Amino acid sequence: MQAIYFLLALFLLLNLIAGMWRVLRGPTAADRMLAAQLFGTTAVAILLIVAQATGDPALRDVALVFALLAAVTAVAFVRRAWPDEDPRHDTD
Amino acid sequence: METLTLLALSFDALLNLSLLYLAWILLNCEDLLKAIVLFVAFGLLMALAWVRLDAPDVALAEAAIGAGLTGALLLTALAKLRVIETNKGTTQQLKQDSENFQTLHYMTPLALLLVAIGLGYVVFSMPPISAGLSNDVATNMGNSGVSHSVTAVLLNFRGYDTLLEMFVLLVSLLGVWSFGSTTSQHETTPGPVLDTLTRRLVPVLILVAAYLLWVGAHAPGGAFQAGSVLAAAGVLLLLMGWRPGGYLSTLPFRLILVAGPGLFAITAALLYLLKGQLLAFPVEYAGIIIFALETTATLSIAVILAALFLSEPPHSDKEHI
Amino acid sequence: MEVVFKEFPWVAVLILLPLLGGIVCFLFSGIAKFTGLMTVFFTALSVLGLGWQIFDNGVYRHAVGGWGAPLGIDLYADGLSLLMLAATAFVALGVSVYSAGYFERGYSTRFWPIWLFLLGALNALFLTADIFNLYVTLELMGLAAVALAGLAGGKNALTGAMRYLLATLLGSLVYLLGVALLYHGFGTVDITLLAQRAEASPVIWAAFGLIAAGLMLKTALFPLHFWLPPAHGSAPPPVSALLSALVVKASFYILLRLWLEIFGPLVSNTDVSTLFGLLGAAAILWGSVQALRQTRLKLMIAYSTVAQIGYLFLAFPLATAAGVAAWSAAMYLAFSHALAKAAMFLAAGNMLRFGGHDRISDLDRVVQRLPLAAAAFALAGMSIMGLPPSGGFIGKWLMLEVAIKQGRWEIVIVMILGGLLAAAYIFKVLGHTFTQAPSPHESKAVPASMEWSALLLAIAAVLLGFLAIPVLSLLNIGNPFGISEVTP
Amino acid sequence: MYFYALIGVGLFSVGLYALINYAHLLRKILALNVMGSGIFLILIALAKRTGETQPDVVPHAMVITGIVVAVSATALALTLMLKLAAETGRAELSEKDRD
Repeated sequence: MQAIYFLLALFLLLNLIAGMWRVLRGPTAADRMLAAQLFGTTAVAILLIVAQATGDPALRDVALVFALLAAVTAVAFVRRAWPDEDPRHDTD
Repeated sequence: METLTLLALSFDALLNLSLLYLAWILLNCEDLLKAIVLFVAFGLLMALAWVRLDAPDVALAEAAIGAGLTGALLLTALAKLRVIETNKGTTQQLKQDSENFQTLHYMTPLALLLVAIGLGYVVFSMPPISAGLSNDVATNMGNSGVSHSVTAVLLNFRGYDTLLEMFVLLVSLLGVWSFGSTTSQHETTPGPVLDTLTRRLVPVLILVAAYLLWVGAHAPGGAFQAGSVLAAAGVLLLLMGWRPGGYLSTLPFRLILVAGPGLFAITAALLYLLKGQLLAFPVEYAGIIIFALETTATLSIAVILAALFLSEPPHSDKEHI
Repeated sequence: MEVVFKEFPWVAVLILLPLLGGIVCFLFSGIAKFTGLMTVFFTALSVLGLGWQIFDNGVYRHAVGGWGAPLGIDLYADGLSLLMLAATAFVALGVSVYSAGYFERGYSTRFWPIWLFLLGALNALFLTADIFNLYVTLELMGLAAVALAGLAGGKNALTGAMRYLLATLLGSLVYLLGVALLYHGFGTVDITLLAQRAEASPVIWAAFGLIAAGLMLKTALFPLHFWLPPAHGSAPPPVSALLSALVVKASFYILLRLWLEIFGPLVSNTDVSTLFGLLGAAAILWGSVQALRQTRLKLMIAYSTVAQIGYLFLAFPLATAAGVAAWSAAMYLAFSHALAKAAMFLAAGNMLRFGGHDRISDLDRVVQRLPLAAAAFALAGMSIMGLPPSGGFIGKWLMLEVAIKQGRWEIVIVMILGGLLAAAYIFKVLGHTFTQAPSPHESKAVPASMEWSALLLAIAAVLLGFLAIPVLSLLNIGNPFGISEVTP
Repeated sequence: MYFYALIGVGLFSVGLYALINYAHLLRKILALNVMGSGIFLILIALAKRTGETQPDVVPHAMVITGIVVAVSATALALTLMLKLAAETGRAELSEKDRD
């Protein structure tokens, strides 16, 4: 059973690294941020699986904070970096 | 069992190599926005590393501060920087950032490589088994007033560090304020999606912060993690265009800012007068004292971090000469 | 009464009073100046109390929280800490009185809380026996110092502050890595326990290299001094005084403390000491020549700090054979430099305020119209040059004596050259202040408190020359330099 | 866990390289943060050497302290960078005023 959990976690990590490729490639900032968000979601999944595998409930708290803060970062991105994509949009 | 070790090992190897690769790319890519997004991703991977190293408390702090708040801070700073550069007509400079890189000395990478090899050797030369202070911590847990060891170290055994650290936070806010206001951000009205998201998210963040504070006495969590999650709620409100306005300079607000460090210092002084020893919590009251200190610290940390994010001094127009 | 004095927790007052005073200043900006002055006054009194305490009872050790090392953090005070605390108290008093007149309302409310936090950080730094706790105090001190350095705003001050921030953060991080290696190598962060457990090993070497590099950067030892002149030269004068007199010395104090207790006996002493000595000598010559070349008074004083830091490092090669004498000389120099340099920056601030500029060639007729500032500058200059009977003279004399006894003529020559160069750049300024200007410049009144605080600090720097015996005997309480005697 | 500590060394070195090599202040601030993460990784990775399942928690507390210090310093540095850019138009330290 443990092995299956770890296999899953490893698979998700590979997914995460595939997502990294998109962050690196872009081409737009939004692509990168979406991919980074995918990171967050995948990381939450990894945490939950590891929590199950090791029986450490604290990891679920970590996953919870992860999920919440990922949303905050996403909002920060939308509010701060988005206008940059559209030169006609005036930030000030 | 064999496959399990193998799987764990490959997981670690993959995670480690990604960390190093990500760090390299984020520090050397041309586009600063890309660098920041990669930094947020880097923070996420760091948190996974903390989990693998059995440090859930650090993982919580990293997820909240390292990946979350620092990311928001960096994104905001970059946005403001671009506004400044647009106003000053220096936008070109950012795009040509790579051309402005200082000339690469051949010696620097070589010297750093030697340093890295030396440090790596030192790390390997460490004895394979070393208990550190884990036995001392275990022996004294009963007298610490809490049952979670990291909280015991932070608030009791090494509480003096934490006391000073609260002042580090406060001093950085005073520093940010003393530099005067930077370009202020006028938020556009949020769309319905963002608006709804915020309305749902802020109460959840507050709830989670309270939970982390409470759980810190016996499980991973505590004032710093709770404070940063609470600060995230504040950051979200600020991002939506909410502004404290003149409220920042009122006495009650200032009292919240200093409550954490202040109460900590006063407790230290009182205990010295009563027991002749700095920060020596009486065993029977230690739990309550620690909870009181942590609660005020959570509030102060949250407000200070949110104010750092806003980074606008109160009364900036009046005092800025 | 005497019992109360001996038992009173002066150490707790020294650390907590400035921190709490800073909070009060922040909360009630209307009484910030008054609270600040009171806090500094009572903090200085507490140094006196602590001095009495450890003079009678010997070294002071206190286990915070009652845990004791290695689990908890220990506070520790001996003659060396006392000397640094005393220098801090003197400079703090002078600079605070000066600042009360210098900062106008808006800046005053920003200055006082940060300054009191800086004072608390300095006191905490001199009183801790725990290398991780030292890291926290270093960061508190560094961030407060950067905030003060950038207080005035403007391109130069902000550039200086930014450079300073990057240097101080890098220094702290490198120091922290050294602490991490020491903890994992020997299972403790307490200085005394580390001294017992540590043995020569790759861990010790790497930790020493990192800690020394980080602290050399923070102390602005040549060639890592690049950040100091812009930061100290463009901060407000009272802040420059604090940075040059105290903050730089605090990092040197840590380096010295760790060298004496942990590293000195372990890492091969002569090679490292020689390197420190060489860098010190280079700092003296380079800093003095640069000071001589400056056209702005405050930049000149800042480069003079780079040079004077060099003297402190000359003690390393001398101490291998005569530990107590060399270190006493270095600390005496550090003390008198703190007083003299603070006085010098404050006097420069007065000239700056009076004439609206600090171009050296344009300082004419200051003496006639600002005699106290010129006197303060001249007296402080005496101590920097090392003319008798000033404190600087005693410090340099003690060090020269050690060098001559050991036949280290190269050190003697460097010291004499440094003294001559210092005389050159100080007399250059004094010469200009005595010149008759064809027409007097526009001038702005300087409050008496600013004039007198600069002068009194300068007088203290000179008077220090008469106090050699009591100061040296206080310095040796707890035998802080004793360990280096045992090593070959 | 030695592997993690080695990666910590790597992060420290990569950060130091970028700090020295690049002029842009935002990049320097990122570099300092990466260096910090490297040090934290070394601290925590070596804390696993207790020989038991439970790691030594004292470094964990130190790292939490360090993370809070890092975010304070980052906030201060970013504000200073913006003020400097507002004065000079560039988020870089010019080479001219280096001595």
